Amino acid sequence: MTPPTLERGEDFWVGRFAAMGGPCEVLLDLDDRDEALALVACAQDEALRIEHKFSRYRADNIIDRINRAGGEPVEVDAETARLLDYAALCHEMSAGRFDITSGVLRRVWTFDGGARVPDEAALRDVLALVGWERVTWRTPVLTMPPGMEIDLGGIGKEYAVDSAAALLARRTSSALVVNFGGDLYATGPRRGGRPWAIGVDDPERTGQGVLDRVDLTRGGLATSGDARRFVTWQGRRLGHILDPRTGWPIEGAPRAVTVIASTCLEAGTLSTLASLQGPGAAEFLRDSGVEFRIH
Amino acid sequence: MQRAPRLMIASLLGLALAVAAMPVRAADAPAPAKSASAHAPSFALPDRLGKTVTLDSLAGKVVLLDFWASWCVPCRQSFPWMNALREKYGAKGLAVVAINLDKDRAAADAFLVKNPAAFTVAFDASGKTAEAYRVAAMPSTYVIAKDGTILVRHTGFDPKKTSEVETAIEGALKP
Amino acid sequence: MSTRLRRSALLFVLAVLAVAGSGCATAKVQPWDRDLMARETMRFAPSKIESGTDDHIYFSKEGSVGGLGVGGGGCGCN
Amino acid sequence: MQLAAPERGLAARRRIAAAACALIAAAVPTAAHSQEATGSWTLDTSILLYGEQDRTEIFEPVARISRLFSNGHRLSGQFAYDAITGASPTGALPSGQLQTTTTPSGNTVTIAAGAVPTNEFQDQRFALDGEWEAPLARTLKSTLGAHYSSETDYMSLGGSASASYEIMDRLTTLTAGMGYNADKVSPIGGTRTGLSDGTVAVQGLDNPKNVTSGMLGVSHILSRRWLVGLSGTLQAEDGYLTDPYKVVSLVDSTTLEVSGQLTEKRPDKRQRASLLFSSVYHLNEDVFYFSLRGYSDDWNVRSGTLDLRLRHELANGKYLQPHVRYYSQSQADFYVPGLIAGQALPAYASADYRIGPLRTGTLGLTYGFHVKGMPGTVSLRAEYLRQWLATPGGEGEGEGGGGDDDRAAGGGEVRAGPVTTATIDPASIQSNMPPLNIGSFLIGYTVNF
Repeated sequence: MTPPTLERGEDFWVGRFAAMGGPCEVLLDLDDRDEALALVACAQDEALRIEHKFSRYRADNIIDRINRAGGEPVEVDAETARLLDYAALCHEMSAGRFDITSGVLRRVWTFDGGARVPDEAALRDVLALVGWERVTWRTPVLTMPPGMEIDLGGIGKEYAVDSAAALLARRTSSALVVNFGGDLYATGPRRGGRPWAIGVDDPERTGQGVLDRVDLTRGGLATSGDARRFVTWQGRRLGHILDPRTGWPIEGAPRAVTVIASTCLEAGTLSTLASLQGPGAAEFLRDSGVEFRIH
Repeated sequence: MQRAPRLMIASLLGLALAVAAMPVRAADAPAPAKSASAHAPSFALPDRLGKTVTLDSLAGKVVLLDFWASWCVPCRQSFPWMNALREKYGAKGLAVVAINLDKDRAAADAFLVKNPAAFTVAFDASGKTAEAYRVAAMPSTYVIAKDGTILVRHTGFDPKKTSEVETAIEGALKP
Repeated sequence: MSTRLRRSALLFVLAVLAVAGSGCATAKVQPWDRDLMARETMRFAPSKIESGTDDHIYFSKEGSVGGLGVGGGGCGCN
Repeated sequence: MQLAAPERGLAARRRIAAAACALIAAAVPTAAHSQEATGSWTLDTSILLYGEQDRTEIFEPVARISRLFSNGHRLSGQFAYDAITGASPTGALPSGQLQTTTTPSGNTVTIAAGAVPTNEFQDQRFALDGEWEAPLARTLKSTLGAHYSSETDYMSLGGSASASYEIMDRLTTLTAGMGYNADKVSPIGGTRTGLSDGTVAVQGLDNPKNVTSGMLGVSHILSRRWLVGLSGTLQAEDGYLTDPYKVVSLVDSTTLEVSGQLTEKRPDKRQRASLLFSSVYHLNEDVFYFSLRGYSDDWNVRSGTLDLRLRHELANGKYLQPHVRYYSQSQADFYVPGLIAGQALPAYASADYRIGPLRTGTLGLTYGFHVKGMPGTVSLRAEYLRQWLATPGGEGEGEGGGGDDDRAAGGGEVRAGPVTTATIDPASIQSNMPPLNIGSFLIGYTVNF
């Protein structure tokens, strides 16, 4: 595990490390270098712990045991149970649009900017393995029909942000921001009551341009969007956000939906649910009374 | 105007006596729930996720049942303790259920943001469940054995007196 | 103690016992019905500093004493 | 296949927020939260600006800090500083032509309302108070208090102890308390003998004044919205109770002119009793406060006080609180506006209007609000007090008050009437003190942290 790097910002420290499949940052509104380094290391440990435990790419974690159970019941630990409870709630509230079993659809879709779309038969076979309602979930035991797979990607990263932020907040009273690949949480305003200035990335030119700026004193911020993951078919641009009931991308979903809420997980869920509304995303967010940006 | 003060005092005493004359009903002292055989009254209440929590659905588990409200100061102090209990005994078959008795749900939600509850929270604005359990003070904590009998009934919250509840839980958890 | 004072003191004690005896005069107020009573405003003198200031003003401008508490400061203002 | 409509709006967001919060809380056993909840501090500060028309002005900042410990103990400390300037009435009658009116009791001498003689003075007062609340049992709580205050001519050292016991399922609370103050009065210019011309003064004398007080109270929760309470206090004062600077005018029986003055003299004991009925009623959001107090003492001062407040809640934490208070007091036995020169002197005499037939009316309004970005609540309170003396038999404003406009100029209203030099009954001399207008402005700031 490569140790995190530490850089001095204007009057705060920025710790960087790689995790969750992307760049991770922790901003710390304090002056002591050693304390900053210790806190960043703690955030890195938590990020890697959650990544190793819930990533579907690893062969030795709970997700892998569930996906290879072949229909046998699997007893899960308390943390996994809580995440599954949360996923169940999101599935129920989105009337099936938010579904952690929809990961298998990637077997037939590749969003590389090309023009390939799955044929009818292939899609029907994969759709037979999608649907949280097919799963029997009586905490703490999960029983899933063979061939189905769950993927906590839609929740895991935001959960890791909140969890790491909460751990650090217990060890320092200084304000800090935990940012894993754009999903972030600020524990409080910087010294003197100044907010943290958050730049919202331009989905078209990731890394090159900042499209918007959000001043955040406390709370979570998350963005969902398709940046470069889309296909063009019959002249239509189809983002990578799929409707698990039809297996097809949701038409007219915004390029990027950024939501600000009381936790990063809440912001992430709301931005995902909004994107799943396609063109209705803005109205959905307005109704729920959260601060948001749509590009 | 000499008479005014005497008049004032007389009317004051009259008022006090009037209050006293109101129908006097002996306060029904809470029935002692200490008797081991008392069976825990059942309930069916919504939890934070909108699902219904019932005592029967917890059959086979030892239940720590707590009654609380957002405006009750000792209740806030008991939340970290209940979090710890769930963490320590959750896997061993303890279910922690905290029944909120706030009349205003928003007040309860605001409380839960500041005082995270890593256990099941159910809502009973009518107070019927509390009445069934003869709750005499806030908070009140009950340890209910696997067969539904009330083992311990503890009123108020004193950080120094939590061991009594914990030993009851450990005893009840033994197979 | 002058007779007048003894008489009013006696009357007072009677009054206190009467109120205490009344106990739960109306419907019983359950512990979970205490949400309003728990509010800061539901006290005879919600702000100690304000009632202290008022006691001081009226003690120095009038000839009476007697509020909710005992003790407190004397001053050369009366 | 038409997809069911997903949940949306504020309710949906609340469910997600609650679920997310529960999930995170469970992940991180939050010792931080429990630690922050116990040690809670409260800071209460206020500044009083108090002014009487043509008389005393007081500037009084007060700060009170209190800490609630996890074991339920609460420790509080309060510091107050008073800067007092202005003039206090000496009690002497205004000089000027006498004027007579006839009343059923024979001739009455009413002294024209010239400018009331006052003493110019300046004073500073420091006051320290401590209080310690300790729960002895679940329904028994004790409170110990200590007080020290000092000003140029007065020192006060006192303590108090009280206990409150909850019965009837904690619906009824019985409170009992005791207080004792050992004060010292050290008059500027020495202690002058009472009812004398004031020339003989004993220097450097610290006259003791001991105050023992007892309180018994009961409060009862009648309903979810209604709290009532009855509280009685008995107070015994012993020692130097005279006001060292107040005098009583001497009226010449022939010329009916103010011909001199004597220092006042009050008894050295005072037994005082009061009974206070209080009621607090919670409407939907507003709270109505009502209190009625009866008082009597063995100087024959009797009084009744009515106090009404309504705390009206406005949007986001703001509130308005109008306040009305009426106080009516009968005069002490030995209260005399003036004495007839040459006649036998009574045992005690004082012309201090504050133990006279006094009325006080108070109108006040408080506005409380939060300042954006700053924790705590700010309150601004403006109150207008009006004090007047009720003449025996006649109610309402002082006889010769003659309205505010011309009062300050000393031109009291003069009524014609036969002037006789028959024996004048001392009791027929009335003070003609004009109504006193008092304004007070209190700025308060309270914060928990």
